[in-house]
Amino acid sequence: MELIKENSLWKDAFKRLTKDKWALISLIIVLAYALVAIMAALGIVASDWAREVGAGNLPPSSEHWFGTDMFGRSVLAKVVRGTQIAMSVGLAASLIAIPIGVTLGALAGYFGGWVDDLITWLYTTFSSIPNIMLLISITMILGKGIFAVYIALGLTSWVTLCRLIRGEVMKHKEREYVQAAGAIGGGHLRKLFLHILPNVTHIIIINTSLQFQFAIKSEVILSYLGLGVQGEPSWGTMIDDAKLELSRGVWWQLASATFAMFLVVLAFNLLGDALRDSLDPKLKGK
Amino acid sequence: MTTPSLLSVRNLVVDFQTGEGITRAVNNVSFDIPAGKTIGIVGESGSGKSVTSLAVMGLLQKPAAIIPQGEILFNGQDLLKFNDSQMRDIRGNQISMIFQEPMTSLNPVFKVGDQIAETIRIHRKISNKEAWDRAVDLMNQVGIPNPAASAHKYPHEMSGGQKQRVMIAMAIACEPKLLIADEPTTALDVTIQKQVLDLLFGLQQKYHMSMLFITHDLGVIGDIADDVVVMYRSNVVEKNNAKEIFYTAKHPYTKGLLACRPKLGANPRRLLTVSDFMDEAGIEKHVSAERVVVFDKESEKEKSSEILLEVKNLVTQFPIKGGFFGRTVDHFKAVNDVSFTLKKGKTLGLVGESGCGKTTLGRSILRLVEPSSGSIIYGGKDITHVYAEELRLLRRKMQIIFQDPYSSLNPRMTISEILTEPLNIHKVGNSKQERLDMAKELFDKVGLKVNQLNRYPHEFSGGQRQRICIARALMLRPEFVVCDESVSALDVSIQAQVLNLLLDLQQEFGLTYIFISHDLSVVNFIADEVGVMNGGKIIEMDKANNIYKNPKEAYTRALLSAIPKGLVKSDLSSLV
Amino acid sequence: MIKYIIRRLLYLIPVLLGVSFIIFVLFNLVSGDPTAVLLGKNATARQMMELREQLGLNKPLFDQYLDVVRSAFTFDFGYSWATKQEIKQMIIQGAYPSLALSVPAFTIATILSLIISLVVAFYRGKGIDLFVRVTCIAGQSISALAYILFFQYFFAYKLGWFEISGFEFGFPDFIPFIALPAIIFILLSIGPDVRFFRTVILDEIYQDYVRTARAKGLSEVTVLLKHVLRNAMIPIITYVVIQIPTLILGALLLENFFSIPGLGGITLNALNSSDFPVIKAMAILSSVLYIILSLITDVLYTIVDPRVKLK
Amino acid sequence: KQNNFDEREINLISPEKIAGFDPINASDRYSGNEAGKVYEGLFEFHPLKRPYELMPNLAEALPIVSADGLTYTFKIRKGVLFHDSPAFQGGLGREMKADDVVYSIKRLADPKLNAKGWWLLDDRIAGLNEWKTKYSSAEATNYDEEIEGLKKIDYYSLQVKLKKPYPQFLYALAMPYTFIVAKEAVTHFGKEFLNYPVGTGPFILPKFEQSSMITYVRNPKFREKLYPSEGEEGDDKLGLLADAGKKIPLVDKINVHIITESQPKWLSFMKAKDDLLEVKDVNIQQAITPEKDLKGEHKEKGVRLFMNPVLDVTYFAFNHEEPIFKNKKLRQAMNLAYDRVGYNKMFHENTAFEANGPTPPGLAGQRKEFKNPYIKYDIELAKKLLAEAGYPGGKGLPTITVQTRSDTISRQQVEFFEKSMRKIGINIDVGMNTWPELVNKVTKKQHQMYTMAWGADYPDAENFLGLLYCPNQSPGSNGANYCNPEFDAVYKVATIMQDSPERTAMYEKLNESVAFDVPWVIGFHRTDIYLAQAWLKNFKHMEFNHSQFQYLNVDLEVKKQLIKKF
Ligand SMILES: Nc1ncnc2c1ncn2[C@@H]1O[C@H](COP(=O)(O)OP(=O)(O)OP(=O)(O)O)[C@@H](O)[C@H]1O
Ligand SMILES: Nc1ncnc2c1ncn2[C@@H]1O[C@H](COP(=O)(O)OP(=O)(O)OP(=O)(O)O)[C@@H](O)[C@H]1O
Ligand SMILES: [Mg+2]
Ligand SMILES: [Mg+2]
Repeated sequence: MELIKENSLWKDAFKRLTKDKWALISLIIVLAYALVAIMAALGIVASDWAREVGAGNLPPSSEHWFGTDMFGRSVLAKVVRGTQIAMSVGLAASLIAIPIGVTLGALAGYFGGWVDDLITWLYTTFSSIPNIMLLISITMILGKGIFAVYIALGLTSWVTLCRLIRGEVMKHKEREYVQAAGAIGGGHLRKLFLHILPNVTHIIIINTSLQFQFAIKSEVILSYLGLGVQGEPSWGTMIDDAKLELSRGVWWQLASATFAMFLVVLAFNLLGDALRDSLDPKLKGK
Repeated sequence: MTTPSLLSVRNLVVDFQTGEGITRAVNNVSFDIPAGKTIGIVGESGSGKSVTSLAVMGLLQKPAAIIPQGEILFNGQDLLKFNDSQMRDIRGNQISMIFQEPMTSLNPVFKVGDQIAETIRIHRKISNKEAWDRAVDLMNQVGIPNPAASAHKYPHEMSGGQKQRVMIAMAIACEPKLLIADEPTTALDVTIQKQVLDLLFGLQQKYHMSMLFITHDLGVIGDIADDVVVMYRSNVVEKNNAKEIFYTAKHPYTKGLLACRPKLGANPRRLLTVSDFMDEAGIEKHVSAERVVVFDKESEKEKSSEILLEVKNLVTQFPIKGGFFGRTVDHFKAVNDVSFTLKKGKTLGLVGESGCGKTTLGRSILRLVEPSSGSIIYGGKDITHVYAEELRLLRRKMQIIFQDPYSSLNPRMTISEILTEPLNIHKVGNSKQERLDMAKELFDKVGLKVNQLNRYPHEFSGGQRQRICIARALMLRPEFVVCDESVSALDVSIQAQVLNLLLDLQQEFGLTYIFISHDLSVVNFIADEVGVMNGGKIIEMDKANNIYKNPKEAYTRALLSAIPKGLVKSDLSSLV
Repeated sequence: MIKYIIRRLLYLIPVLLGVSFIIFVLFNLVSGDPTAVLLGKNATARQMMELREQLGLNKPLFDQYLDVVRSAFTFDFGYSWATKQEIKQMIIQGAYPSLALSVPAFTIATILSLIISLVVAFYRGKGIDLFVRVTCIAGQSISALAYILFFQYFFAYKLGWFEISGFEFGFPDFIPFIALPAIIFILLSIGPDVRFFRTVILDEIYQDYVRTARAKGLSEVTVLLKHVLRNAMIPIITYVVIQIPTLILGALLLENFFSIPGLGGITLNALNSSDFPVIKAMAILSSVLYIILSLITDVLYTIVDPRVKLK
Repeated sequence: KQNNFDEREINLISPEKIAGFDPINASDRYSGNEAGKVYEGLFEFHPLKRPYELMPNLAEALPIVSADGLTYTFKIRKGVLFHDSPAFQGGLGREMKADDVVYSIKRLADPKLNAKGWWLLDDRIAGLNEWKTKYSSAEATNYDEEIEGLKKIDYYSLQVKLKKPYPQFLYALAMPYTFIVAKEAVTHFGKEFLNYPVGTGPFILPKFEQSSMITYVRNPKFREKLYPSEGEEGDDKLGLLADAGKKIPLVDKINVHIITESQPKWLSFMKAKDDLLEVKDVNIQQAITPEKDLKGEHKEKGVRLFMNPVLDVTYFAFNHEEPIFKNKKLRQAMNLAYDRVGYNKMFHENTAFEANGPTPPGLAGQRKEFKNPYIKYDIELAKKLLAEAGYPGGKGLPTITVQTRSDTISRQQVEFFEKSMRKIGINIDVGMNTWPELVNKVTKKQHQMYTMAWGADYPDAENFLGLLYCPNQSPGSNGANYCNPEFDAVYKVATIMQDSPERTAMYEKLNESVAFDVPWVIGFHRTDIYLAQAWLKNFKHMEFNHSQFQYLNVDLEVKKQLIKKF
């Protein structure tokens, strides 16, 4: 008998992922952003974003690639710094929304009955209140700042995921492979978490990729409403500044922030799709 | 053949562009279909039957499918050279097709009447009204009860058999010259199978259509085909007149196909399989006479008397929801007052048409569905009400092999994960490696290659998947196994292998089976006792042979008569 | 069916209770004392106290909550604290411009996206497919602000094709005012829409029944438009209808920049002057709308998909 | 929609949404402006004369004031009619009488209404507070009950008794809060009154609706009121006296566009959709050159520039209840480190004036020659003082959070402040707040510092010095919670004195004393910048401009000419 190497869904999901060039590029982009974010957080890069590097509102040039803002700060530095905010907002929001959404959705879908009723009620209630209202009020309550933004976005965006997961779990729990798991003596937890959940990961993945862009974009709106991040340059505030700058022909803040956003959103989209496909063994090799 | 041929396929080759590279699905296939005649294509799953037919229809998935060579002449014109619009005039008009999967091949959101009428409207200049009437008329012809009303139904409101009839009506709507039927009956159970076959045959006569009939079951073809084309591993291995083939099959694979279908008359110890006639490479083997000796089960199996399982007045019902707040208003008795006893080491067969409660009964016994009343005594112990922990221990002794091998395997788990899971749950074996080894051993025993262990379910053929399910069921070394339609979904050739496997395992581990199937001949082959189920009740129960020789219930007789005979004259000895 | 609808409408009760609770907690308990804002820059301590009394902010919390619940079920929202206007009137007056903008924009956006995604589905796997996806995402990631500032400057001011800002009541009159914001609205929503519709449609395209349709001799276009689309409708409907309540709040940025006196502005003002009654009204209104719409969705299901039965 | 030349209409902009037309709640300048088109008060400020001069409007003349300065006797102008309205019998507006004045003032005190303007008369008129408290718990307020401090003598005259001298009283009667309303209208329209303004004013608004435009038409029954024939010298050169002696109003129609965002405001003025534009922060750069001259491209369209100092002051208030800010040297250091020049350049295009004290120039109580020693930009001295304060290089000083509003400009302004402070080692956090939050933080004293701009309610230094008067501390207008006994003592006396050199001297003393005690990081007195189209006539900058619009005129000929250029 020849020896066979271990492998698991995620292992060869990754193997397959690396075969798809678009996915790979996206992955690299996302990782790059993450890296930048981390370095910014650790103060390795752009720690001196607040320093004046030249006169105010200088257009892009050889020494200031992205130009400077009204205070003569390097827009490049601000974009980099903003990356940290954007990524952390996306991450935190997802880290809050996904556990809540998945667990509640899974429980509701799997157990049905009053559990389902309760959870359905919960998310109906939540989703029936206008998102923007929740966002604003929560940020108001928690006081301004990045942390409030995390919570607000997290708490407002678990709903969609919850609904989706619930539906999928309902479908899957009827499948024979789940009953088979029961037949060999598997308990509820095993059925739910080892059997059903792996079969709905793709939804979580896609949702996360949307989650990220939703978070990043909401940060912009919140900044417009003055509820955004403070004392730190964020893409949101940079775009918000444009409101006053564009009329003076100062376009580079807007442009750079927008481009930074576009790139990462695009990467997340493509990566999300690719990851979903690679997580589906059926599409192996396709 | 003297009659000018309507369709003639000349050295057709079809390749598929896949991630692993190019795979050849059809290799150099040629055959002719004379006007008004029926050609049957037989061959195991994956041999290229559907692809061939799709090629004729010009429905192959572009760009995945490539046709490097060959021509398909229809009335002398090469269809492969036709452009899209030309092809559209042919499709559904001159040539039409009935697909393998009646369940999914109809559009769920349109009335069946409309779906039939649509075909007509595409090709005939007639008003919607006329088209509709024609559709109703067609539904009448294919024998759908009260067509005028049924035409307004949606697919999900019809039974499998009726759906298939709608597909047929759709196919013959424009009185095509050629009708392609791709395994029109595999998905149906015997009784319906029979009706559909008769219907197709009748229609073919009536409209003087030529027909290309695809199946993996020679027995089915015997009744209707004029000529038979046998495909094996994407090649045509044998062509012959239908009568001839049954007497003078030349190619070992064909012989295998003929031999491996269990016959009601005979009770071989094991079934012959294709592999008995040829080895992997396809080289013919000589069949040892010992293998085909007919024997009598009674004398063969040692009389065991110890009762393993006793079921008393078992009732399992499903709530019917309704009322204002979706309360349960009534109950549907899927299993209705069933009682029987089963001796250790024996096999109880359960037959009955779809929906009669076989599966539910099987699952109730294992407490996968909670029985509503009655009692289940296993090994002298009443297990009707034992609780979770105890139940989990019971699972080690009682196992089930599910009806659908595919959907009962988690698509996102590798086979090794699937096989070792039971061991993990019950803490059998102390190391990962040890468990893996146990898995390998059994995997090997069910005749699969160990190096496939970390593939995913979809990467196996139907037969292989079924073996995997069996292996999983046996991982915990159970003493009692419920086999729910374990072979209905398989080709006859593979069916035979699986049946043999089950028998061998029973010999080796002294297993006790409940074997569920709607195919009497299969049950008759494997079971010692047979219970005939109808509407949740066991209406007749007796020794297998008795049931077959003198059935008491009319329903049982109906079941029996439905079994396709092939050419029953042919008997095995003629093969050796 | 009727039973079902009634049952679903009864479902409003628990939801409204929940909503009024959340709203109450968020705005009454946690956000501070409104009186200072309401009384302006020269407010005296005594007056603030009296006002608090008048607004019933000294009542026990539970009673205050009950008031919220009461107005949630009676739909009697009373008068705004900040503008002293009758809230019913404010909403009626605000709804008109908001809807005048969002309804046409939303409809066009949806239809347009549907067409685009059908085209994309038709050329699936080809270059144009990827191109459309990328452009969609590009469109998505450009901030609404950018669109507004640029479009207003360029199309309204420089080219003078549209009104710069403002609104006029009455049908044909408001068109020049809402045209530009509507276009921006459409640009903003096409991105996500197409992305979603495309996936849904592609999911259907590989089904068996599609092959059957082709086997009848139908053209690819008919197959897409008739067979595929109809089946893809369910998820699409859900996706579309669920968005509608957000329309009521109006496109906040758009309304602000184009001086459209809609509900978005009203809500924002309310939030900016802790005008609790108005916030409450808006929240309750949109949640009622939400429930009713999801009910409509379910009913629509039964129309597009005969398999769905409402019990 | 095309400009029309047959109608004499002018188009104005209101940068804020208008809530309603009840004068007693017309607290902010913009609702005041709207109310001022339909309603009138007993007095108004002369549209041309500067410094601001009160002139009788609905009052026939200035009142007779008793020697003790407590009793005022007013004569009411005869023949003033309310607008026609269904509220009156026959729908015809009746004559305005003394009762209406009494009623309108009482409304301000009505406990049921909780008027925003109440502070103006709080504890001023004899018996009014008592009346207020008496009915605060009662079912309905009884207006018929006589108040000794507020008596009608006959139809056309009334008498007001004050509790204590209130020199600003006449200003109060020129403010929108005290505009005259008709009892019938109030009772007839009830809660909807604020949407059916029935005044005596030059323009009519039949019904007010939340919309993006408010349209007023001239009041055909408006009394014989003439355009003033003298003003500040130079006014005639500016053509401001061209219409002297003509009957006002001079236009048939006023459209007020409500536009809140700066870009559309600017664009629609530049497209000649509007005749007058108040130029704010961003647009300043687009309007004027660094030399504070109107940009060429506007000049050639005939646009005119108006730049006038405003009676206001901006400041970063310390919360004096915070221990660290008890440290005077720290306060001084922060003042010195604040780069006012840079700030002025960046946010005001150098149009603002560094404030020497709370009181803006142009008001009695502000000596031109006085220079505040702490408003110069002197990093070195600042560092020195900071060290003396006990925080060398900012060491040991906690990060200070400055609360501000959450709009972009406010954010940037505090960012700038932050930058200045960092230069001497002081760390600043920007705290952004929606308006309610900011107000709450201030009134609840939950702040270390906050930014504010105070605009005059009336042209009197008292209105500014009050910002530092201890009894006014939060929730009052003294959000800095600054308490200084000597200051308070002087203030108390000065504010009840009639205008006089003595009082002026005291105001000056107050204004300058705080310069050394630095209760704030003081900012600027800003400049109002207006752009007016060539065809808009008679516009002269005016601080309290709610009554100004009736004097405006439009020259359609010029408009026809120039409109092509847009
Ligand atoms: N779209 C496809 N892409 C790649 N390979 C394919 C595709 N369709 C069919 N094949 C391959 O072509 C071969 C023949 O398939 P086909 O469907 O004709 O088998 P079949 O004879 O119809 O089997 P069955 O009896 O199960 O229908 C199989 O090996 C299958 O894997
Ligand atoms: N979970 C369920 N809820 C409600 N009804 C059910 C459920 N499962 C099965 N039934 C009904 O019980 C009856 C028996 O079902 P069962 O699956 O046992 O039939 P079967 O004999 O196995 O048919 P087949 O041969 O098609 O497998 C059917 O009418 C089915 O509709
Ligand atoms: Mg096939
Ligand atoms: Mg079954």
